[in-house]
Amino acid sequence: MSKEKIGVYVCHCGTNISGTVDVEEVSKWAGENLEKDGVVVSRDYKFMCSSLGQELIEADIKEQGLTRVVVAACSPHLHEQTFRTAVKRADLNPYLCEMVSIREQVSWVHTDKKIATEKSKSVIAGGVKRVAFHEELEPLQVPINEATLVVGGGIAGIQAALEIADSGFPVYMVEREPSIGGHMAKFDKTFPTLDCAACILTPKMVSVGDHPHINMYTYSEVEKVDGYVGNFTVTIRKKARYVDTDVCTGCGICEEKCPQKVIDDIFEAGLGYRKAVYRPFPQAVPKYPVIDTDNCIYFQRGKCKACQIFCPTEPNSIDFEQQDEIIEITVGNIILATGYDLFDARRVPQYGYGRLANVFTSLEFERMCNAAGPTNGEVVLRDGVTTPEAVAIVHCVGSRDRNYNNYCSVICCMQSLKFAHLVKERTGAEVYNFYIDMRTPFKDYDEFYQKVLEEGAHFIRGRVAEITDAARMPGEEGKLIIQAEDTLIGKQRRIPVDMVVLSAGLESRADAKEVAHKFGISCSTDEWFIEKHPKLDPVATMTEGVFIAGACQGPKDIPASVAQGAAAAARVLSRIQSKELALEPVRASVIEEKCSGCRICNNLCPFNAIIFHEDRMVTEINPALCQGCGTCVAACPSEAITGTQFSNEQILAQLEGLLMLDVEGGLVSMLEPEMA
Amino acid sequence: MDKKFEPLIIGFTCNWCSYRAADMAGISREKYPPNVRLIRLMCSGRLDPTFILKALAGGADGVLVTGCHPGECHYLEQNFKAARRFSLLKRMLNQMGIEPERVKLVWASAAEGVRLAKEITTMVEEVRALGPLNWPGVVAEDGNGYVAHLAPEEVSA
Amino acid sequence: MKYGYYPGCSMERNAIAYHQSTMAVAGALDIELQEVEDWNCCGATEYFSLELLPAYALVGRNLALAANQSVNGNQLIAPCSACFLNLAKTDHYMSTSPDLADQVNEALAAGGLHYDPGSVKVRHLLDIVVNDVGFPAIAEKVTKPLYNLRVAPYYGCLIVRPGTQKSFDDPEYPTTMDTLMQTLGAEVVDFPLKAHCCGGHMTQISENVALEMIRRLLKNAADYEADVIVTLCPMCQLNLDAYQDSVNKLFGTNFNIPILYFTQLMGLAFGMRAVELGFGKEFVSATLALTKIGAEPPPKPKKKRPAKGELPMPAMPEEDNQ
Amino acid sequence: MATDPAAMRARAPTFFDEVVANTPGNPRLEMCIQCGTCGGSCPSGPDMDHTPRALFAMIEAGMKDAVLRSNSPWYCVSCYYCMVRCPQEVHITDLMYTLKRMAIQEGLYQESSAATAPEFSETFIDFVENYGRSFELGLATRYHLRHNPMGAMKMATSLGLGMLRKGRMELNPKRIKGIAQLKTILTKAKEIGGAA
Repeated sequence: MSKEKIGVYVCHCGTNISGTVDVEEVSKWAGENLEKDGVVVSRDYKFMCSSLGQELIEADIKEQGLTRVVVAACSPHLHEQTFRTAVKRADLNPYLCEMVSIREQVSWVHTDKKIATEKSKSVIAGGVKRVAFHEELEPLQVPINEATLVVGGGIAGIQAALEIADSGFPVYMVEREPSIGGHMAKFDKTFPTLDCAACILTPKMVSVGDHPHINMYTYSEVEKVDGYVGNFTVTIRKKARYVDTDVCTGCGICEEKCPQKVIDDIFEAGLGYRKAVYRPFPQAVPKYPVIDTDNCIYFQRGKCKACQIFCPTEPNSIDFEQQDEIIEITVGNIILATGYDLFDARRVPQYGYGRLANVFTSLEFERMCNAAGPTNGEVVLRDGVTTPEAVAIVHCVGSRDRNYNNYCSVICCMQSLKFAHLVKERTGAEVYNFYIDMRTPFKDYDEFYQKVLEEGAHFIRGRVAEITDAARMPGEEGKLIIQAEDTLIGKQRRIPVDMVVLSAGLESRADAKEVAHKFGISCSTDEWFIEKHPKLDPVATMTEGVFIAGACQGPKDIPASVAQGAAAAARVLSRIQSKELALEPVRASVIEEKCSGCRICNNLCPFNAIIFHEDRMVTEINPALCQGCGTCVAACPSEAITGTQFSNEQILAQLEGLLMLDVEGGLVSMLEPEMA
Repeated sequence: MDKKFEPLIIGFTCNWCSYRAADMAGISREKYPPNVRLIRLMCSGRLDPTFILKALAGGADGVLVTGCHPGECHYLEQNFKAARRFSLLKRMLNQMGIEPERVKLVWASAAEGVRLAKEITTMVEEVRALGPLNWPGVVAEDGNGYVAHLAPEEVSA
Repeated sequence: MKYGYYPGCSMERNAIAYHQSTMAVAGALDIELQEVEDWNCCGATEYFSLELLPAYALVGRNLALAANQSVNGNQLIAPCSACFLNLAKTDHYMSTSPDLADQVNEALAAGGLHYDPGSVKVRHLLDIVVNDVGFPAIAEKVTKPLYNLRVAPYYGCLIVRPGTQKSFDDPEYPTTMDTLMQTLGAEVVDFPLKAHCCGGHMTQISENVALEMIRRLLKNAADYEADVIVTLCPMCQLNLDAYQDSVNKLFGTNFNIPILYFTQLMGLAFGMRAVELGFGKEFVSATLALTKIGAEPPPKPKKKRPAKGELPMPAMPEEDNQ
Repeated sequence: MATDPAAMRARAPTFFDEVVANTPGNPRLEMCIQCGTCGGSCPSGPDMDHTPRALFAMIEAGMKDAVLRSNSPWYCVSCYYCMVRCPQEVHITDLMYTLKRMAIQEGLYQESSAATAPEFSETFIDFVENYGRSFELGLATRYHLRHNPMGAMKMATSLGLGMLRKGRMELNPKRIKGIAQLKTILTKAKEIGGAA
């Protein structure tokens, strides 16, 4: 007979649970059959999480003097906090409340009502037996370092950094490339408003560069992350620019004089050239160039030094001896905004990219349209002079395709519409859009579709089968032929054009998995970073203190990326302002009397929380470092280590409860095993 | 006709991946047999091998252990330790004549609700095919005899 | 190297040239081909259109016989793309759908045979040549390089598609035979339609439809000034060769492109005599084309500097790793 | 509940179900998103009365007659372009073979404009079943005499003679040793039936 007075509360969750589980029956059963386990009251209610439901619990605690509470409802990941707070309001320690999931783990995944009802009973029995062993706990308070690290200087990262810095807190921004700006800096126009990307982006880039509270590390990468929420230690490698940024004025003469021309695969998307010493683009922030040693004549062949010779500054800004710098910073929170890679269109041979000169990728086309780009904004063929008379725009390249990426890349439809408009505007050419489905949700997007229809672009509903220069009939010679089924008329069509633009999809960064591992977060199967909750917590991750924003979380356009950047910043700011963060009191500790000093646990902790006292020959655990995984608890042969909230007693008691009834609900016949 | 045997399976899940995978399965209404009942741990590293023995002793016909994919552990590397312990335990169970299919280790990330549901379904089928474990038969006469020759440090218990 | 060998019906007659040249080249490369004892037709593309199980059983018999011979890890070579596909496909579907496997085996049992899916590894002759023998070994054998001969490598469909077993070359833009031809010293022309369809049995069912497909291929090869089209499948060879005349009649064209087997050109480059290699069996004579073969390699076309304002081409993977 | 497998199994098999059931492996027909990659890729697409995509929509709609009367499956040259390009990995070529078989069973193919195709296949297989090998000359003459004497003339004259002169065509069929064995196997297979 248990000394505890336990209340059991079974939620209908509307019909979400009661649809498949006979909740009345379950709560009745708990009241009658779990009496000896201490259940004194058992109720069911339509919505336990509603204020009325919570008040029900509070009232019982007060009036019936409950000492423990079990709520059978949705996943604890959703409402554990809600019910703990309710319990707390009734002056019971919040950690004396246990939540068991009969929605995600029962009603939503099973169909047979009888069986689901029986399973719910066992799950509750488990909770009841477990809760008896709960102890009063206080949340762990960790101080939050005011500084924040933002990884990635694209639009999402820029937005996040500015939001935080503007409210007066320090920000470190780490960017891999020589300049911040990300993909957006490459674009000419932005949909649906067609305002110029540079005009709206560069002011933000400049304010990041000048901001008193932002410390910018460009051409740098995060090497290592130690510590945990509130107090991360981050190691950054600042790659050598071979340019002394203290003296360099960014005059650009070195770039002018450098004899080595290189195809720029990053900023110009391979469509244009840069020098071996270069600034990615005129408005680059910071304004300092870098020397690309793989292509620099001096670094490759030991002579040239043109940049140094012509550098006007005193002392000379070019420093061939410069080394990488390793910098260590401490921050309280981290925002990852590492963006996306463009799908490599060469992986779809039938579209001819790389073989057929006048097949371009979306990024190449963006650069082509950009007034500061390789063609000064002229839409021309690969020869650099000819204006196309007919242009095909191919949607869903590498997207919505099980051979490549199974997901929709979100931005391509609108981007393609933008391209259609730009082609019309700049060349008056015939434009053919080949699409599977037109996807133009969100404010003013479909209106933009309407606008492009008005402009007379052609829309053919059919995924392009192949793009070829193999002429089959007169009129096809010297053209690129798009072969596709026009599914709306059910006929195969061959349409000769001069130029093709492939709306290549968005992919997670090639090194996304590595980065995720470095920051202790996880990736989806497509290697996008996983948010804490797909709807309710889109910028947090399962790792406290690490947030995500922008396309690194999934394909996203500019407005969405900006919104997420701001959202992540808001989450971080609230943390910083509350100065402290309450953590789950899940920690391991050693009972010295029981510790035999066998040291089995000593090398198990990746957080170095386990210390061994040679003098007393006992092990001790530093609660500040312990993260509560419980590996040492499981390892200790003399049960000298215990873990709060996950003690052996609690787990074994729950196990016993779960095994009370068999699948059909009959009692599990068993010799009385040695349960806790 | 006799009705078909319904195995009882205990699943140990990691709070950061597989428990969330179970949530995900629910959210996306992935169906799987009701024969499995889950226990949440903070990490597969917390799994004390004796939990598995007690589950089997306590009437479970099989035990499913789940954790984060190698290299994705929320606590950096603890799932490797879990894996090592697990393989040890398996060998032991083998020696005691317990079919390997009854105890299974599965990695499932928070995103893999569908995968977890599939794994559960297959395991239930496999164990159903094996029939009841009925542990006490396997072990010594006295009620806790199994404890004696399985997990020495438990004798005191 | 020893392999099981499934010639297929065509090799005996209509593709006699392929047969002769294969034997000659195999000898030179010490590939030993042990023919499957008393093999039967694979059903081509016809049987699957009529009855499912008999079609699989028909192929199943061949697989069973091959497995019994157990040559070199049951590696079975098929020189004909259609045979290759039917053998590979049957093995694949027997492996992936057990009840099909059971039914096929039930049928085979009636003939005292049995086949365990997955036990025979079906491979196409080209796969063996480029992957098991390898280009270096082939280069060593070349005594009379095919300098100046402009070759359009034609793969057709069934060797690279559907790739039920992991295909050894790209299903859209295969390149292994291109490299093989370059190894022989020939000049490989870009041939965008290299993996398109020759019309298959359409010649029999709706001739004009087939002739149009054949015309496309011939035109494309002609547009790139190919001297010969080189194939690896009897059906492709037959359609492009035997129907070239009909194409010219129907479309008023005057294509005159010899259609050869890759093994024939290997033989030539190895210095073998044309007669041993089945030359002369083709309808469109190769004699004239072969006179083009020169003693000297053509001068390397030097990379022209991009014209003013010309935009750079994206680098292709193979260029990347140079 | 729609997600209840039992409930799904409950309803009577539709034409859609038949097609899937008669195709080996899992053809993933239900996954078609009507994108038209198949119709665009098909070398004989221009000659088909319905593109594969359209046929699949018609199957979904239960238009059994129209589907089995279509000439499309018979124009399929099984080049597998559609199958490797399909973004949903639908086994299109396999499905075309299934439709051919079903059309023959239902005797509906005569009406398709490629009516002679099945006869060709049958004549071809006839030789295979009786000799164990295909026999081009016999095939050509017998099939063409039955279906287009002109064609037969052509076979006999230009092409056929050419083939003979070049020594590329047998005059008499080859028969394999194990023909008896093969026949028993095939008879057994036929009696087990086409389902897989």
